[in-house]
Amino acid sequence: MEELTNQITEINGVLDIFWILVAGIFVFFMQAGFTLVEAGFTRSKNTINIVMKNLMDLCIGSLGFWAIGYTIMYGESIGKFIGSPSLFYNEPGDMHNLFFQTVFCATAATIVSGAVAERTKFSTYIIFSLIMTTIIYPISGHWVWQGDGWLTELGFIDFAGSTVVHSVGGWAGLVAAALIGPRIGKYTGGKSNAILGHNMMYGALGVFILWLGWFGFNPGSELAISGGSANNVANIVITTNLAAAAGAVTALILTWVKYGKPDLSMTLNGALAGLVGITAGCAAVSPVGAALIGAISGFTVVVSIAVIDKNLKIDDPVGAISVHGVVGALGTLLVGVFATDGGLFYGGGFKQLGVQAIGVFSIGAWAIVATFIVLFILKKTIGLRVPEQDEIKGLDITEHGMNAYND
Amino acid sequence: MEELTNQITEINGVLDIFWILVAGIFVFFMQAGFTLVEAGFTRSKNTINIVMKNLMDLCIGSLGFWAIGYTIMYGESIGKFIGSPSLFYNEPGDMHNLFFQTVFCATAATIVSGAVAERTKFSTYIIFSLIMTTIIYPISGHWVWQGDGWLTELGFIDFAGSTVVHSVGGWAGLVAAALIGPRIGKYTGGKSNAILGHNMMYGALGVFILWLGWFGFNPGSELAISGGSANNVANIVITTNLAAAAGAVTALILTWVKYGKPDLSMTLNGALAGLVGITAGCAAVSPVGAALIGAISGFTVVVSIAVIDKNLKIDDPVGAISVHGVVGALGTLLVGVFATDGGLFYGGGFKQLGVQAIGVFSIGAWAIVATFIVLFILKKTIGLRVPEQDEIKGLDITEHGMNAYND
Amino acid sequence: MEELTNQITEINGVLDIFWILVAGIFVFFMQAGFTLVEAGFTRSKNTINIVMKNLMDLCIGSLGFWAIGYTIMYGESIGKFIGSPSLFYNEPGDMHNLFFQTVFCATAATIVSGAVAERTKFSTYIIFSLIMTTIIYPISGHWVWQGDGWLTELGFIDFAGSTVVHSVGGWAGLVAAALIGPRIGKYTGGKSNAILGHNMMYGALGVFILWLGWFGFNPGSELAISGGSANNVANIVITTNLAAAAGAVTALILTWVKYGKPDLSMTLNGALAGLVGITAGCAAVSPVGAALIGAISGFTVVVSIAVIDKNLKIDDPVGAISVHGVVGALGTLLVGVFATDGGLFYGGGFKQLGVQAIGVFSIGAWAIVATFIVLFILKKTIGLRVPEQDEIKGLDITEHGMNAYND
Amino acid sequence: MKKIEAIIRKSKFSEVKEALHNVGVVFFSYWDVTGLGNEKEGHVYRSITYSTSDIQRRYLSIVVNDDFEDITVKTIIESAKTGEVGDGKIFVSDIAECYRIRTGEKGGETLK
Amino acid sequence: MKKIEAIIRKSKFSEVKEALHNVGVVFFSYWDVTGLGNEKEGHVYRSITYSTSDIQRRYLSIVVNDDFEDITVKTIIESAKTGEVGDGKIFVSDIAECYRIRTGEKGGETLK
Amino acid sequence: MKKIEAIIRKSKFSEVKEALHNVGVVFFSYWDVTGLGNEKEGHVYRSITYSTSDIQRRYLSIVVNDDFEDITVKTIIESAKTGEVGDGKIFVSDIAECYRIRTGEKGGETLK
Ligand SMILES: Nc1ncnc2c1ncn2[C@@H]1O[C@H](COP(=O)(O)OP(=O)(O)O)[C@@H](O)[C@H]1O
Ligand SMILES: Nc1ncnc2c1ncn2[C@@H]1O[C@H](COP(=O)(O)OP(=O)(O)O)[C@@H](O)[C@H]1O
Ligand SMILES: Nc1ncnc2c1ncn2[C@@H]1O[C@H](COP(=O)(O)OP(=O)(O)O)[C@@H](O)[C@H]1O
Repeated sequence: MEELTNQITEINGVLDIFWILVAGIFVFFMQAGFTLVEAGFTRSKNTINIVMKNLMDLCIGSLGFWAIGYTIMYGESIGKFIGSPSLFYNEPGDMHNLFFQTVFCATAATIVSGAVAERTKFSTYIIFSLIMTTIIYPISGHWVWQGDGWLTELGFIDFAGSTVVHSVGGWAGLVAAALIGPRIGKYTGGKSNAILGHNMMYGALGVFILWLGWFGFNPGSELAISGGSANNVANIVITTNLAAAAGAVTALILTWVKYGKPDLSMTLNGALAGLVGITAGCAAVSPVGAALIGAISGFTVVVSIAVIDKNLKIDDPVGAISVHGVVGALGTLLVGVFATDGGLFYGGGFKQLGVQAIGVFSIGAWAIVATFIVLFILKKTIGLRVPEQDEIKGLDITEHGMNAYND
Repeated sequence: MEELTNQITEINGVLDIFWILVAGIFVFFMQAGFTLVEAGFTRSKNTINIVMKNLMDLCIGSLGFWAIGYTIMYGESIGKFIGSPSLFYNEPGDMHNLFFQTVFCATAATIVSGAVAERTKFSTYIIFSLIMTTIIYPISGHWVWQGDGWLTELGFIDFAGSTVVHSVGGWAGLVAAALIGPRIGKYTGGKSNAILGHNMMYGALGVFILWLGWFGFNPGSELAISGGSANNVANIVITTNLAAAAGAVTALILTWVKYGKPDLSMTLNGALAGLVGITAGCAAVSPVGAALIGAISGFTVVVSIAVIDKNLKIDDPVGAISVHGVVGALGTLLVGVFATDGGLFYGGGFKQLGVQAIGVFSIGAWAIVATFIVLFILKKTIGLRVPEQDEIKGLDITEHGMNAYND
Repeated sequence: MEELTNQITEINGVLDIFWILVAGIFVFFMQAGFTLVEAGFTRSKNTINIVMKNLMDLCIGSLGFWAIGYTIMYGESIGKFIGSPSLFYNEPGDMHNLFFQTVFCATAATIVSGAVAERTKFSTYIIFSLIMTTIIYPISGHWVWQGDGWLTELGFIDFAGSTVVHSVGGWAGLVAAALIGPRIGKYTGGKSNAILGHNMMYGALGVFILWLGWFGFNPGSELAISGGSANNVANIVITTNLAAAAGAVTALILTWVKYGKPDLSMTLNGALAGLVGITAGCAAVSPVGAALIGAISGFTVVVSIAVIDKNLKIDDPVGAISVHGVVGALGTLLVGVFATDGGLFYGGGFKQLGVQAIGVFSIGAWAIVATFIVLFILKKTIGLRVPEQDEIKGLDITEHGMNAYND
Repeated sequence: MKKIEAIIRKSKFSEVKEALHNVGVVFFSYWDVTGLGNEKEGHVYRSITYSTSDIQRRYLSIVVNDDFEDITVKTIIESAKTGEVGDGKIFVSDIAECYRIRTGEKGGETLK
Repeated sequence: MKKIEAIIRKSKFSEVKEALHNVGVVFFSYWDVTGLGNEKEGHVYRSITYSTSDIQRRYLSIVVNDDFEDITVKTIIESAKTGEVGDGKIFVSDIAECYRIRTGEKGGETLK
Repeated sequence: MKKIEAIIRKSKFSEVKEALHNVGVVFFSYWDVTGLGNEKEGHVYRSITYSTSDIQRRYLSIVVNDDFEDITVKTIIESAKTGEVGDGKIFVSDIAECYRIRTGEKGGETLK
């Protein structure tokens, strides 16, 4: 009898590991999605450079997060702020978690590459990427997801990482894009110029792949599928899908009304915004709530991209700051509004919303300050930007000695 | 003891949900496959438009099917013909089914976009897509898959939707392509002209992705994996794979013999035809039967594309009518021939074949009539086609204000 | 009670089948990855031909391996050297294995297409592919994986096929590339000329897809996930990922140091080398061991590509011989060094290493001799190469009557 | 012999080609260029409204014998015209000599 | 009327375009070509070190009235120059006649 | 100075390039064009048999001093010829002036 109970417990454990691995594999594939979106939304002369950055932050993240980052994030808590680091993690019964967290970490890192595309020195990016995946991301991640972190204790809800992953990446991107400065020709005579992406099909394929990956990202963050979790996972799949759809439709309508034509690149950003926006609350809101969060996210991203580009004059070629930073923060706040248990619209008052705001703010501050310090030092030492002539010629030929497209 | 039995039952439930979700995720990815195939098989000046249509029918389908379509399809049957509609479906223990059915619905919708590519008004397509996913598809789906539908009762077999999904999409595409008319320059002086697809690599990648997605589509339609279903699922994976392979090889040989050179675009269509053809009978036939169905489908699709294009003079840029409509119907009929239980070749006589014919015919009629009415109204109101000059310039620049490819 | 025990046994069986199918689906997708890498690394005028070859070896492999290859590999052993063949395999409880092994077989076949790209006759390739998937691969596979093969009995370890799959493909590619000879213009005046790949984005996307597929390839080769296997699978996911990352980083650094610029195409090969290198030992080594194997593989592939190209003057457009043949063999040997149980570095002495060497050598010899015989006969009959003028014009237009890219 | 270079709207190409064909001008070469001229196109990309005069055009290069000059020019003007700004230009210049590679022969005969 | 053909570095194009604009030369056509000249670029691809003189260039074709010839040439030389080998060439030739398709009018007026 | 424009088969390009190199013509520009001529290619696409005379060609533009005209033309004819219909054409015209951007110098010297 006990034997049987043990076996059943073991089966449930197997199911959870199985699901976490499959979900992690889908999340892994998001790297291809990011690469395609970023390459598609930028000029062909910088394609190899973008691929290289995305590939390298995955590789460096995989190695660095395993080597030290994972324990900084999930090691025994030191004062609720940081985990006890240890080297080269190797805990036989926990490797599925290491994998799942690794691909999340790589996601946070790769977001930055979009915001700084087409002008950043490759070596500088590599160094930043290493610090991002081993220090910046793990520390704030610890606050929320380790279990003993100070934000967990406050009751902060960020189920799958609208803030922990996306807005950390987004804010780091904001600081980086601002410090590095706009691409040559982006702003002339106080006017923002359009620099067209070179392949919209890549952008679209990338978004399809990201959307697919998000079915690992959000539902996988249940970190289980046995027992009652199965239905939770299914719920999350639905909220995720509805938010993405609503985000895309909203962005489509908004650009159609505002600019006269339905704009593909904004609609794609709208879908991504819906996905980022629902990430925090995917397990806490109803399908209707999810659709609304998606719609709000889609609306916000269109406005935010315009404001950051034209008013703040920060050059973010792919909209990473808006999609991941702004909408990531917004989505986290909206949990306080739409959570069926404790949300403002469900009679929960402002309490949860307040906690959400604290989390969004403190993690944002951390990401901004940490990134600023790192990049400031890099700026004073090896520099952030490629030489002007290299930028004009394109980073592919100058940094990597080859064009992406040939006969 | 009972406790243990309950736990085991729960585990089996978890397994089924888990599998349905994973399968659904693979089916979701088919959207990317359709987009790539359609874009690759058409001209570069219409790429953004094609992406937009595919993206939007997914989004609209996701929202519309959840909002009302799912209950029209699966709600309590009203006279065996339609489900009782209710709004914004939210049944905590059933969300995995909603997801799986949503991605099927999106598939049916997206098939149409291929048949009408390169000339259809975007707004018209959007409206049609909404009606397709909330009314046309759910109603005929109800007849077969709800359990109480009139075709179910007759004994009609369409395991994964050769007819319910594919041929509905294909027939809708037929009516739409006929009503909208051929692309400018397609037929001159009574002759059919070749209009080359702009990127065969997209076409091929799309087919690989679709093939992948079909491993969710067919085996997932078992709607379970626990107990004996596991072996059924594995069987279906094999029948699906063999039919695709046989379809591609047959199309290759046929074009090689008939036109002197092995034609990639037809071979790709052959693989898809094999997949569509086996969809109805994937669980009912043997591996040998599957390979034969695949071969027949591959053969048929090559002939059908030629006849529709050159004899009927209906302009279907990607072959959607033949692949999904004709072969979908054929595959459904072939169940009556190759089903190891009840098929003509297995001593079952003509009974099953007759039932299959009734199903194929009635659902085809429904799809054709319903599509005709909707498009006829749209034709008289907002119109179906873009202006001639816009079509010549390309829909990307005229409908969406941008080219897909830039420097 | 017994009933319950049976049910639990059944559930474990379901879990294993489920996992094998999902893993197999991921492996299937590697075909798309290979196609993209090969097409991206070669010239645009041969794209259709490359797609066709990859598609066809999948199709022919699927049909041929089912028709006879599977039983040659896994049928009852005849003298430890070959399985008892039987036609059209159809064992209801074993179809998941047939599927998993089919996609492995297709992988071995498809490797060759890269090495012989841009000059080989399509019909010749098709015939070779059929022999490869029905005879060459199954026979050596039998030695290692059937359970009674002579190499199994020796204690040879090749968990997921560094040698059984990859180096068989690689050595076949070596013989084929050498027999067919270099592309026109590759070697002039004793100098090796660069022939640039036409689309690095395809190459990168292909590598991401292959990496994804490897999460089915290696962990799936556990052939179970129930019970203790779950943790094994998770371990393998980690070793696989770390080796890939280390391979890419090492290749990046090496090309950066050696040639002055970080070269994308070599870095991509480095990631693949890491994956191939870890394939044999993924279940036998620690994470640190995996990272080291990956690094050694990444280093080796860069050197090997240079040597094969410039010293041996064998023209391998995509580096398939080095990635799959050389690194496949190396990775298999390294199991004897890094296996935590019995490896040289873990106090196990040279015994395992010796056994590994026997396996690597004997399988390599088989692949080389068998391929040589087949190609020699084909050379004397229908010929191996396309006519010179066809090669210059490009195989797409001459062999398939169409260009891959149009307006 | 004259070389007639015409820069036309891409969307007018098939009409021009057919018209030229009808008057017996069936030998020429063409490629795509970007043209700057009077025409401006307004676009929006990611919320930025911009107007560009860098517009895709098709460039036709036709070498004809002198007696074909007028009909060629006339035909292009008629078939490429929409009346809107941006219809393009035609430039005529002299060709000193002309060879057919296949035969090595030279002179106006090679243009027939 | 003169046709001024300039083959310049792609990376200098926006400067040249702006400079021409400033002197009132706003009508022209351009496309990308590969140029062989004195300049060589060294590359490495998959361990093979090679040097190529097949370098991507931009080709500008500008038809102007005779009085614009000098200023156009001068402007291009100034704005396209880096002083390194590979800056490119300018070729000037005669145009016999010139038409505006939109109106059918001909002569130097059409270039304004 | 002469401008020699040659429209050749793409598949003959490397031979032509090498042949020109051997006679000392190492400066030129080239790009891909579509040519309409006597040659027709038959194809099948998705069951439709069609024949097209829109064939991809390579366009070479070579400016040389007058004394190089003959050898350049001769070399191209020899190296680009297959004897089949579709080998292409060579057109020669006058260049009035010529500048090297890097130095600003003008005249035939810049072509050496
Ligand atoms: N002087 C010129 N030199 C070269 N190309 C020119 C010249 N003028 C016009 N073109 C080409 O003709 C195209 C159409 O010219 P545009 O001025 O826009 O229209 P229109 O001729 O109707 O006034 C331009 O985009 C450009 O490609
Ligand atoms: N005689 C020529 N005919 C046509 N194009 C030429 C000629 N000479 C140079 N070019 C073009 O100009 C480009 C630059 O010439 P190059 O000789 O490299 O530099 P520079 O003019 O500074 O010596 C070449 O790549 C080629 O495209
Ligand atoms: N009059 C012309 N003007 C411009 N290009 C031409 C002309 N005649 C031929 N060509 C170019 O030369 C190519 C080859 O010519 P074609 O008539 O097919 O062969 P051939 O010269 O051997 O008779 C054509 O495709 C076209 O690009």
